[in-house]
Amino acid sequence: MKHTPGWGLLKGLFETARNFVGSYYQPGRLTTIEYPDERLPVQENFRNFPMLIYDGADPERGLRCVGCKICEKECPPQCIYIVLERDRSGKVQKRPRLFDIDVSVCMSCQICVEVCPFDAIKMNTEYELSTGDRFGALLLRKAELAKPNEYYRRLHPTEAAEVDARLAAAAQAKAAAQAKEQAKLTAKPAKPAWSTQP
Amino acid sequence: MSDLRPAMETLERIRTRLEAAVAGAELEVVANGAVAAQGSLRVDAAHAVAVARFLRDDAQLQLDYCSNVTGVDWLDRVVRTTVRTRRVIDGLERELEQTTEHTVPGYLEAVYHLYSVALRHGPLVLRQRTADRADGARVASLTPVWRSAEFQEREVYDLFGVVFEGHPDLRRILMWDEFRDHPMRKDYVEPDDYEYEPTPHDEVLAKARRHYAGAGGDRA
Amino acid sequence: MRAQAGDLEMRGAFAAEPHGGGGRSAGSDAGWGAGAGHEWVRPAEPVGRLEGEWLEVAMGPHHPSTHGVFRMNVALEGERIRKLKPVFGYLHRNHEKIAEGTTYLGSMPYTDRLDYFCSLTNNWAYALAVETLAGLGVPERAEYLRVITGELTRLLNHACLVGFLLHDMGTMGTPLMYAFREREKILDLFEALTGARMMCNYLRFGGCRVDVPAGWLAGAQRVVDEFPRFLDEFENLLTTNEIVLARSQGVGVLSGALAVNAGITGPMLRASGVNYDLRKVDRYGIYDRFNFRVPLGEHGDVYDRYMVRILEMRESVKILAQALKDLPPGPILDPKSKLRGFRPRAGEAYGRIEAPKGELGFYLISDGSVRPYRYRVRPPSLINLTVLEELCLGHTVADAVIVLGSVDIVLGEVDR
Amino acid sequence: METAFYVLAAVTVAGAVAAMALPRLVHCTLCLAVAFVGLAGHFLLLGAEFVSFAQVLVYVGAVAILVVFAMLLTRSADAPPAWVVSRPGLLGVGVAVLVFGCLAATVAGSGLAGREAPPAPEVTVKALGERLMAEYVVPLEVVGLLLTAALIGAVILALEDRAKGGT
Amino acid sequence: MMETLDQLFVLLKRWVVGEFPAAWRLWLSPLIDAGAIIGVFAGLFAVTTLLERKGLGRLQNRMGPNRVGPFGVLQPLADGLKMLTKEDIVPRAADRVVHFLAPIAMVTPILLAYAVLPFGRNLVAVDFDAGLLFFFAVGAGTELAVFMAGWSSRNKYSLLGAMRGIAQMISYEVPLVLSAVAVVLVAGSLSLPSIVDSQAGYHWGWLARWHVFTPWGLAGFILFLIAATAESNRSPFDLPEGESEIIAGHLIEYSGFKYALFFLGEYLGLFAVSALGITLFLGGWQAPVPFLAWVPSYLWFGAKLLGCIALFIWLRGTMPRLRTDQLMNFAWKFMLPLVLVNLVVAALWHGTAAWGFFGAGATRWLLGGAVLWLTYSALSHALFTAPGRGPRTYRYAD
Repeated sequence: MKHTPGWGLLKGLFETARNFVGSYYQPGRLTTIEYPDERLPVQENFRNFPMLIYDGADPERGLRCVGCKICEKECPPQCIYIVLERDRSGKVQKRPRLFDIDVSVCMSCQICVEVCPFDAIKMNTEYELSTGDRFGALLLRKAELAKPNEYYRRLHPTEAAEVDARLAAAAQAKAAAQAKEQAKLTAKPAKPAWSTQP
Repeated sequence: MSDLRPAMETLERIRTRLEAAVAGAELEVVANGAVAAQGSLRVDAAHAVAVARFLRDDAQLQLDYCSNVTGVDWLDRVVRTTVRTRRVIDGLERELEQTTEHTVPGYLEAVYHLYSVALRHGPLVLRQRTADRADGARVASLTPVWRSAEFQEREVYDLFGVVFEGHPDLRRILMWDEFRDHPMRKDYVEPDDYEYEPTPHDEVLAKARRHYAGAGGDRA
Repeated sequence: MRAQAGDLEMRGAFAAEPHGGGGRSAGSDAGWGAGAGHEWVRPAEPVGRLEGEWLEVAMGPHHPSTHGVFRMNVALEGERIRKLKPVFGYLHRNHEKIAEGTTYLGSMPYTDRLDYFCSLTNNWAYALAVETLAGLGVPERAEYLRVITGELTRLLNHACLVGFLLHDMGTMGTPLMYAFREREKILDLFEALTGARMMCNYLRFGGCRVDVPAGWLAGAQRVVDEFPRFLDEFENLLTTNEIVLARSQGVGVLSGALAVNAGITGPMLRASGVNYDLRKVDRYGIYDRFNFRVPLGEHGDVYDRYMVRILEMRESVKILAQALKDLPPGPILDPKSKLRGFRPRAGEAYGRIEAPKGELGFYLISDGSVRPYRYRVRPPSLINLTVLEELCLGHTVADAVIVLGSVDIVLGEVDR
Repeated sequence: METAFYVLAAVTVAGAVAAMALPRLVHCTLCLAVAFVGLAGHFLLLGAEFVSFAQVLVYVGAVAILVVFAMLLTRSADAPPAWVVSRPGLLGVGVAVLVFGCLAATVAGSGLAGREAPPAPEVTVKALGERLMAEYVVPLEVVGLLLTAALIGAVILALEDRAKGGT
Repeated sequence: MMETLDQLFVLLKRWVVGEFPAAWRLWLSPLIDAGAIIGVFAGLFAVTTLLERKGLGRLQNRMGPNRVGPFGVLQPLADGLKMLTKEDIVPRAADRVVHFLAPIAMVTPILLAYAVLPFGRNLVAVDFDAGLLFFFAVGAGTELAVFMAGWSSRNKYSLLGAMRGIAQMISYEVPLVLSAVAVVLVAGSLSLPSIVDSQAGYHWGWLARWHVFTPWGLAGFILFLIAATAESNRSPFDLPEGESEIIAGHLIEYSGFKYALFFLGEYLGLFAVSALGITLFLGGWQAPVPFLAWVPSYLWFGAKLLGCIALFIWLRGTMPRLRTDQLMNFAWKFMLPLVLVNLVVAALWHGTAAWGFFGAGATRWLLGGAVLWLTYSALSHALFTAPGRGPRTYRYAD
């Protein structure tokens, strides 16, 4: 292969010139966007930090979380902290009193979502969380973590539809079982406090 | 998967040939309980270099490539053996359970994964065991045979405290030179002297409080 | 310099080989077999020089071209390097110890952070090791997804590495920006599939975490189709550029024999003319189904390492095209696998794959509990640095920078 | 013009004195360069443009740089020696004073001071070039040859040194 | 009218100076010149930093700065403010005096060099008879500045940078001067305005008589450009800075205003050598085609200067950096012989100027071009080709 010295440099110059000109009319070349003015659409699968899902209107009562602490145990960087609710007699309720996630520690791995048997914890896509208060504002409390199911449906429509269907099926099965039970015993069943029926 | 690869000799055969080739080498085939069931060959430190050289230069093996070198820490184990004996006590035959405890002393291991680039087979897992976990934690360095072991043996030395005799440059590699302990040992205790990143509800926070209370001032 | 004299002698075996003769069988390709009995020694400490006549410079840990917090202690005579000692550990976080304290699954997101350019291949290597340990199978569709994401990872790693290498040569970041432009497209794909751009955490033992979303395959196809155009641009810009040729040819020559002995893997090994690609050797996953070739260098210098990566990207594009075409429907997770309470039988296993940087291996010992008793990463970045001193001795500071660049390290993996 | 002369003279002399007096070699070299520039200014004042620019080009651009480069290569610029008053140094001062006295006495006694300065001839670069290339071409070539020989000699010496001490 | 516009600045200055008493005029005239030069070129420096960042951005498929002001035009202002408000750090071990003087020693000679450059018709501060020599003489001062900066910082990298810088500047001064000598030989003058005058007029009424349109001029211009790039430490010859190797070299310990001065000096140097190249080879302030001769001369000069700057930016965005030994080899083994041959070709061209037969111009062109091309290919073949060098083919294994 005959190689004329200097030709390679000229080829390189031509290539950069083509990129220079191309950057003005070929939109595929400029990958950057002007961030605060324009934003990329958030991908449906995108995950950032976890959130807690509640059904209905009341974030306190509708919370799906039953405080089983599986996520706390499975969380690789140990950023979840749960304290269960106790009633007046000191009996442990199936509801978290404290549910904190330290997002300065969280590594967005989604393992808590995967291990949760109640579909109570899901991934949020909110990414503009920068703050000056490193220790306080990055510790998300239950109130900040709780998001309505509608919000979840908006963020991850496909996944949410699946979850809703699954929950509905489970609820139906449960209702059927309850009806059977009721028919059998005719006693008034106590409705569990953490019931997630909408 | 493995059937496509040219097969290597069995460990037993290799052991037989090695015993013939390297006089006096103590070799043992260590079984592996996992599904992979890939056994390994344990060699004593005194003959390790000779064995390694044979493995590398033997025409049928040509294990010219040492992929992975690592250490494993086995703590002292208490082994309980329960012996049931029938003995006649007071005229009655009774079943007695006698539990004896004895401690299997812990040791450190250096594990080498060998492959052949030339013949495209492998791996052969080679192990060396130290006498104990303290002063006797010495094995032979195989860096003269495979250069690739150089940094990895240093790492094992650094993190496990295994001294590789014959290594040309045995220094700490990941930890700093002044560091005292060997952090990958199973009985390693974290020093209480670094800057904590206090996170609420964390044992780290409690630790940080304790540390800085001791140091005279609560930073968290 | 003594080791290098040995190199020359061994190179004879390689020089005798016909070049451009296409593939050769594995057995006959072993030119380094002639090196049996040869002892590779580290370069001796130079003697016979007055103390203080050399300028001792610590390049790093905050040097712009050490690709992170890596340090080379060099002794210079003028600008010639007479001594070079790498210093590691600035990014050490004892990944292995962390992994021994968490569940098998809990380590998966940590593997993302080893070589943070190639989280998907890291996942793959770890998943492969656990699957070997526990005897899990992988459904066909998951295997294909692994190949697709793995090869995309290879594309983005090689593109960026070549960009970084040329940035080290002083191109003001132009090739790097072109590489980042392409990388951005691939990262968009990763984000759409796995939810994160770099810390993908996508594979699970016995499969993958989620199936591809609608329209993803078409997007991937588009990226794969457009990628060769980028490679052409890149080659126009640099492959015949006289300055690149002058800077990279004959610099940092590594002989095949030394490369094998020093455990060099990946494109760096193949640039030295050794045909050893785990995708061909181990045929892990379903790599035996794809038609691709392994490019081999013959000089083992920086230019060969650059070109081998460029050519490998072209081969990866081929693999991707085939995989995207053949992707079968089906489940993506082995039904035997479970997220919680995963307890493999006691024993040990070693799994390795051809990561973009070289052979990435995971060595696991299980004691039957939920946590691995021993968890070891074989980091290609670290082991490929074994010969750094040999490659740099006698060259200048400027060469050391590009030699390091051509080794392709990520400090997250070197220091772990 | 008078003022300019005095300023330049002060700079030149100060530079020269500092070049001798300062303890650090690097400072001396830099002051020497200042003295050279001052001299060039004098030439310029006298209307000798070409000589002035050549002075800067050769002495600042080449000689001073050469010294500096030598210092960089040998790294003798570090570690300033302590201020020493040695016997040879005192002797040197004595000799310098003596020489200056002789010269001053000669100049003062020559009656040069009283003479009217002749009008400076208009020297253009063209005229200079023609002189050099026509009238003085042989001396010029000889000087060129001499310098080339010196250069080659220096290279050979340096090469020998490297062959002896190099690895 | 156009004449007035062309001479606008000359007339303006004459008028301003005329307003003052005669005793002041001698001092006022150079002061105005100096003020104008500093003002205009400092402004151009600001514009160039923006152009460079925008241009490099586009070359690299980025946007470039676009946040400060519309399209980022106020970016230089922001940069300047940032530079001025930064802390001035002097290393403890540094030689404080020399460290302080180095940036001044960098900028002053370069500003002096502008005194002899003709920016337009009659638009030159001082018309020295040996103007070209003056330009190169003051240029020598910058080498000392690089040394001062590198040595006084007491940093190993800066020392390496100073060594590289001095070696490179000395080496490339030779081809730079020699390529200019070819022009001097043909023009018969060292005065820059008269060199511009020697390129006045048009062949056949449309092709400007610029030196760049002769074989020796074209080669000389390219060689001059290469040497000028090296002299001004621009990529691909930015070894003294060598950001990826020795981390900005001699500038490593400078911050704030001092760093800004170095930056300014570097760019002013770039403009100065570009302006010299324009004066020597591109006809100075002359219009390229006769029908555009009505455009004011300084605008032509400015346009050519911007063109040169764009070329430098383009080169910077494309080229990797050479290595020290390659740089030296290139200067002494490649540039120097070529520049000497170019000198011979220029002499031949000058000697055959009297040829009057039909096609004499073409014959001279072909002859000169052939000599230069042959030298070029012979040199490059001897120097840059070796077994195993050059583009390669690769084998594959299945």
